[in-house]
Amino acid sequence: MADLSVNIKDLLFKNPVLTASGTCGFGQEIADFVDLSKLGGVVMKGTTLKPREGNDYPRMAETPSGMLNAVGLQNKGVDNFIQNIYPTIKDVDSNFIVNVNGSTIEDYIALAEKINELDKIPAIELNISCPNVKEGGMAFGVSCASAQAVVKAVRAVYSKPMIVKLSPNVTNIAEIAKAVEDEGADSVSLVNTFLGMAVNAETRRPVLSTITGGLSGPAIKPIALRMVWQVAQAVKVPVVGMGGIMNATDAIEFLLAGATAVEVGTAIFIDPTIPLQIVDGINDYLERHNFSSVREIIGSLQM
Amino acid sequence: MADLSVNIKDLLFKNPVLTASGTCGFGQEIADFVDLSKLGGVVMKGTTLKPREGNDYPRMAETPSGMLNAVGLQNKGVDNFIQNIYPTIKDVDSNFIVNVNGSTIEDYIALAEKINELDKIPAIELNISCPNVKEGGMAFGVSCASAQAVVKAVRAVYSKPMIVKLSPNVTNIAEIAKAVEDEGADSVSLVNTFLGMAVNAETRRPVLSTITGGLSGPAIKPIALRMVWQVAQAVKVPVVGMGGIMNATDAIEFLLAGATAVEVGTAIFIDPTIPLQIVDGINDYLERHNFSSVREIIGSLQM
Amino acid sequence: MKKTVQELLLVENKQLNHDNFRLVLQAENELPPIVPGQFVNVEIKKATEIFLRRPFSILDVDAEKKQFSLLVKILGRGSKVLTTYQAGDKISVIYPLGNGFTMPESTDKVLLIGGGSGVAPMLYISKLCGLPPEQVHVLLGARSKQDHVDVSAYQSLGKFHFTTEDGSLGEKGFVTNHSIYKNELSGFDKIYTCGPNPMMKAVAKDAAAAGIFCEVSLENTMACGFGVCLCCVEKTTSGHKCVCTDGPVFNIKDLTWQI
Amino acid sequence: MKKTVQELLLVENKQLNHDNFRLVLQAENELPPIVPGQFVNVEIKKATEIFLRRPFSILDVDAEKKQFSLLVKILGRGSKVLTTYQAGDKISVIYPLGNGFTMPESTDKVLLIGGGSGVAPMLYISKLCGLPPEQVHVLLGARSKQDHVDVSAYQSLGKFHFTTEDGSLGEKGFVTNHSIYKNELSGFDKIYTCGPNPMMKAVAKDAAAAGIFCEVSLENTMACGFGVCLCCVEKTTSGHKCVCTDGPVFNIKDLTWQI
Ligand SMILES: Cc1cc2nc3c(=O)[nH]c(=O)nc-3n(C[C@H](O)[C@H](O)[C@H](O)COP(=O)(O)OP(=O)(O)OC[C@H]3O[C@@H](n4cnc5c(N)ncnc54)[C@H](O)[C@@H]3O)c2cc1C
Ligand SMILES: Cc1cc2nc3c(=O)[nH]c(=O)nc-3n(C[C@H](O)[C@H](O)[C@H](O)COP(=O)(O)OP(=O)(O)OC[C@H]3O[C@@H](n4cnc5c(N)ncnc54)[C@H](O)[C@@H]3O)c2cc1C
Ligand SMILES: Cc1cc2nc3c(=O)[nH]c(=O)nc-3n(C[C@H](O)[C@H](O)[C@H](O)COP(=O)(O)O)c2cc1C
Ligand SMILES: Cc1cc2nc3c(=O)[nH]c(=O)nc-3n(C[C@H](O)[C@H](O)[C@H](O)COP(=O)(O)O)c2cc1C
Ligand code: FES
Ligand code: FES
Repeated sequence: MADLSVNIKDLLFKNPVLTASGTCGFGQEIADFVDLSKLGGVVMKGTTLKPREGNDYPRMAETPSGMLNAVGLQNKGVDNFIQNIYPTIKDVDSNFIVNVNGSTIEDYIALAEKINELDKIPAIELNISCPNVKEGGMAFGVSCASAQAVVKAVRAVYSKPMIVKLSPNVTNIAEIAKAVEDEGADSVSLVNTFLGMAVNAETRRPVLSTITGGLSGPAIKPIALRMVWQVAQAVKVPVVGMGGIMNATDAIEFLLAGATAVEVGTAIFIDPTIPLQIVDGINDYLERHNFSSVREIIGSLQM
Repeated sequence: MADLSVNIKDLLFKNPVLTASGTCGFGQEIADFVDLSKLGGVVMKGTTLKPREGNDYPRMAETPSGMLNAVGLQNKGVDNFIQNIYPTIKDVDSNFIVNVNGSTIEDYIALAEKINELDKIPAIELNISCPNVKEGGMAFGVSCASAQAVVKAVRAVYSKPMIVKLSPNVTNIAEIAKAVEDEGADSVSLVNTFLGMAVNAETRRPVLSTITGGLSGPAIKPIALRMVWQVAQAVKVPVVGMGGIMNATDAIEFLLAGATAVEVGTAIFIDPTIPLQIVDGINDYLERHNFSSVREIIGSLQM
Repeated sequence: MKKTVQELLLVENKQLNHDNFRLVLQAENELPPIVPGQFVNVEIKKATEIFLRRPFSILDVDAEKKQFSLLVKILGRGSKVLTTYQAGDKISVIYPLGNGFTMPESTDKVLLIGGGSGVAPMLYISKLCGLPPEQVHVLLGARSKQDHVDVSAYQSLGKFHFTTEDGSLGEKGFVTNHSIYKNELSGFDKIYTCGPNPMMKAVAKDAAAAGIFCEVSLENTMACGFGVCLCCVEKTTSGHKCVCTDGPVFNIKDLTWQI
Repeated sequence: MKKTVQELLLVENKQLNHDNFRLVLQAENELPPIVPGQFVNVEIKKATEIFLRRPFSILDVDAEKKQFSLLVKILGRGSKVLTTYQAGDKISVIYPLGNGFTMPESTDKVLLIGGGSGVAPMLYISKLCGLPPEQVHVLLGARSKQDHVDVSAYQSLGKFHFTTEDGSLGEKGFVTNHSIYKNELSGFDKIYTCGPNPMMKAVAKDAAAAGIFCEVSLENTMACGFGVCLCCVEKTTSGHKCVCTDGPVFNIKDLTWQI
């Protein structure tokens, strides 16, 4: 067994495989399929200050090797999380990370303050890249100035590891990564979904109630991998890579390109056992190639 | 038979289906499969002022529902085009459009001047979005200022319809479309390929000789469709849509979203008869839905 | 019941009519309890263009043989390719999914209304509800005779009624035009239905008017099928609910249908 | 020759050894002339993850039956799925593609060297070259006996020699270690080869040193197969050439191999 552990600042992950926000509920929803304690971490469903009903149905469209979603951050709000979800997860031995979303900077601050109080939440993922909400969301993530403003404000109230989740819908993602690093982000995670659209030619209407939605799945993997590679070269903090990871080989590609850890999202819908298959697959790969630790391959792509 | 004709300025296309640059050679290469005179137009392989050998092998990687290419504008240069290719195409009854590429603004000007002299070339496609060359290419297409500079310079020397091909690797493609429209572009075409990357996990090396390449094919269709829809709302000039079109339904989706015409690229590699199948399929669709002209459905998406 | 991802063996693929097929799947281990209305999410690998799984209701279970069956109607690309699978092929399914119908009391007289691929869960209820045949009426609608599947294996379980839009089998019209529906609706204690939305809405409206307990099984587009993507929502009186976990079966009084 | 896209009928899929299969395809109309070294580009639809076609050399042609065959070796996902196709399936192919080998003069003594899936065009040359068997030597290399395919149907066409890395069939070692290669190379007028690049480079080096005419058939990754994508390039003395149209067969003197 190779050493699979990685860390972001002082936070240790027993392996580099996390489940991505919005694709694994709060963890319990996939517990039938996956022993959560075998995962590096669980990034929980996006949480907001107030409850949100999310967008109208239809919220989903299948696309070639991918899907569009327009969930719109449906969730019961942070207080419900603290009262009803937090108690159920705090004894599971894994890193449960809260994915934090705001319409305003004040929202982010209020959320981060509340999460900061939760002993067993070792980190937050600051989502400044949700393409499916009218206010806030991706708007914060597409310019350096607005991304920096959010990160700076949250940094002032949140003391544990802060991962900032970046939008791929930008000209220069490395620039934004550097900007948030400068404001004290302990890590950046990327990519969130690409803004896309589906049309029903027969009805001559958009498929999604919101017209546009977020594209995820293997279709985006080549772009996500390129972005992770660019960002890993631009920043010093650890990078969490994601976008279309379906198996261990995909995950290893991200690690080689410079990701310290990966998140698995849409793949869970196809097969919720994939995250653990990836953990095993990474171990096999390391043994086959005579590496004793996964850290040896991070960013080791040879040019 | 429905009326399939569309126009860009005073240039008439017998139908809205063109083949995309870099995917059909100069037309002759697909003549075994396709009667070129049945196409709306043929956008020929990217041409530069001087001959280019292109990038080293490997130049291609298959990806989920798509492919990366790093051809790097291999071509024999504009003079060779004028001497050897132009004479062979000028009697074919279709719109043969030259796709023009420069490393500098001067290159673009020199090319446009030469092409302007060719009677049977009714339009150019100004490529400011090639991701596979070290100089120029995409760099021009990712900021409003540089895009405007090229378009303005070419406009001064080129009098026929000028289509400007936009890069999708930007935060706000509608803004760039508007910028080039303001400088006199008669049409914008989009999208060119997305910058992506492939890694061979076993060899721990990039698959492509150039590390990154351009992603095309159905994988990108949802993003391309969204961009065409955004651009069509932002500009008044006709939009030529492309990105992952594999069949008539895909093409119709782009027309509904606001494209006046479409280009078919990677699909040709899978089946070079697809462009003509799309022409027939659009006609069938129009007849089935009782439209007498394709122009009735352009931009007719109902919200 | 614990959900699992399993590779099952296809032991039979029988074409029932021009666009309906019955697929029988064989598990290695004992099957979990499966309630009528529950479904499976099927991976369709033998096709270039399919990415997500496709949900299908469970038609019947043979616990002894560790087998269950699906009724697959060809709708689009995925269902079409699925019907080309052959005995001996392996198919990955996630199951059992969804809540299932509330089973009737022993004194209830029930009406099961199925249309299109919604026939499957209705047949399975007729088998599992444990009521004497005279308390079970099954009303099945289709466009034409050749769109109905052969239900003779179930016909001893209840009284079967058919409608076709062209009158080629049973009474002419929609299910809601059938004489038993028009004349005897108030005699039923519970109505269960699965089929096209307009049909279910028409039924729901009449059931609500008559004050009859009514459960509908909704079909919408799903990405995961087990409650994590939040894509399959239906508006209910208590907000958005997931059809894959809170449903697919809903009591009409919890829905916000404008009926 | 005009290239076309055709849906062909798979009439036979015969497993030849653990990872090699012979697929026989049937056209509706008369086949175009097909030269050894030419190839077809095959669409593999029965797999979620395959997007591009896959190129395979033509192994043999039966013009009368309007059939030709391919030798498919399982390498990755596409070739694996292709070998699961069954007689009766339809397969879309684009063909005939590529230039093909320069056929020998009637007085030539030729050496055909095949390794791995490169065996296919070598066998086809042995049949089409029109030389008496004593002028045709076929040298086939593989890792082990079970990696060789049965070539008995071709053995009357020339003198066959085998090597295996473990000595389980023919001489032990690589093709370039075979006695006929080491001792009699200079007796050949033309060498044709197809197989792994290292093998072809070793052969090219010796052929060049001995001043013998030598053609190699290159395998690289292709997107289109008919000359439009410019992805399949090989560096030649006159710049980048497309393997799919200018090749796959090249005379070694036109290549820039460092040998
Ligand atoms: C809980 C549940 C149980 C089901 N049980 C059965 C069953 O027992 N037998 C059966 O034959 N089918 C059943 N279905 C429907 C079945 O899932 C769809 O027919 C199938 O997913 C269609 O896939 P496809 O690839 O053939 O069609 P696609 O090519 O994906 O779609 C064809 C067209 O149908 C639309 N569409 C596809 N799926 C749905 C859907 N679920 N709701 C609304 N529109 C849709 C698409 O938007 C598209 O326009 C059930 C669905 C659900 C949600
Ligand atoms: C002109 C030509 C003729 C050919 N003739 C035959 C033949 O007669 N019989 C036969 O079995 N095969 C032949 N091949 C090879 C065949 O095309 C590949 O084995 C096949 O494309 C592999 O597809 P796959 O999906 O199985 O592998 P993939 O999963 O696509 O690839 C598996 C691994 O092999 C590498 N790879 C794939 N294709 C190639 C290639 N062409 N060159 C170098 N590396 C590659 C990939 O990068 C990957 O690492 C020929 C190739 C060419 C170009
Ligand atoms: C249905 C769905 C819901 C999502 N919800 C969230 C969310 O709440 N917060 C967030 O940061 N990302 C969300 N994402 C984005 C994913 O976490 C991930 O960034 C993206 O899907 C790319 O990875 P993948 O291709 O592996 O899915 C969601 C994605 C999907 C498909
Ligand atoms: C192999 C290849 C070569 C290309 N070369 C050019 C080019 O020379 N000039 C250009 O403007 N676009 C070029 N493109 C981009 C296509 O014209 C098109 O914009 C892109 O592929 C998206 O469309 P598609 O998904 O239908 O292929 C090339 C694309 C491919 C795949
Ligand atoms: S389909 Fe994913 S939550 Fe219901
Ligand atoms: S494979 Fe496209 S040019 Fe050769």
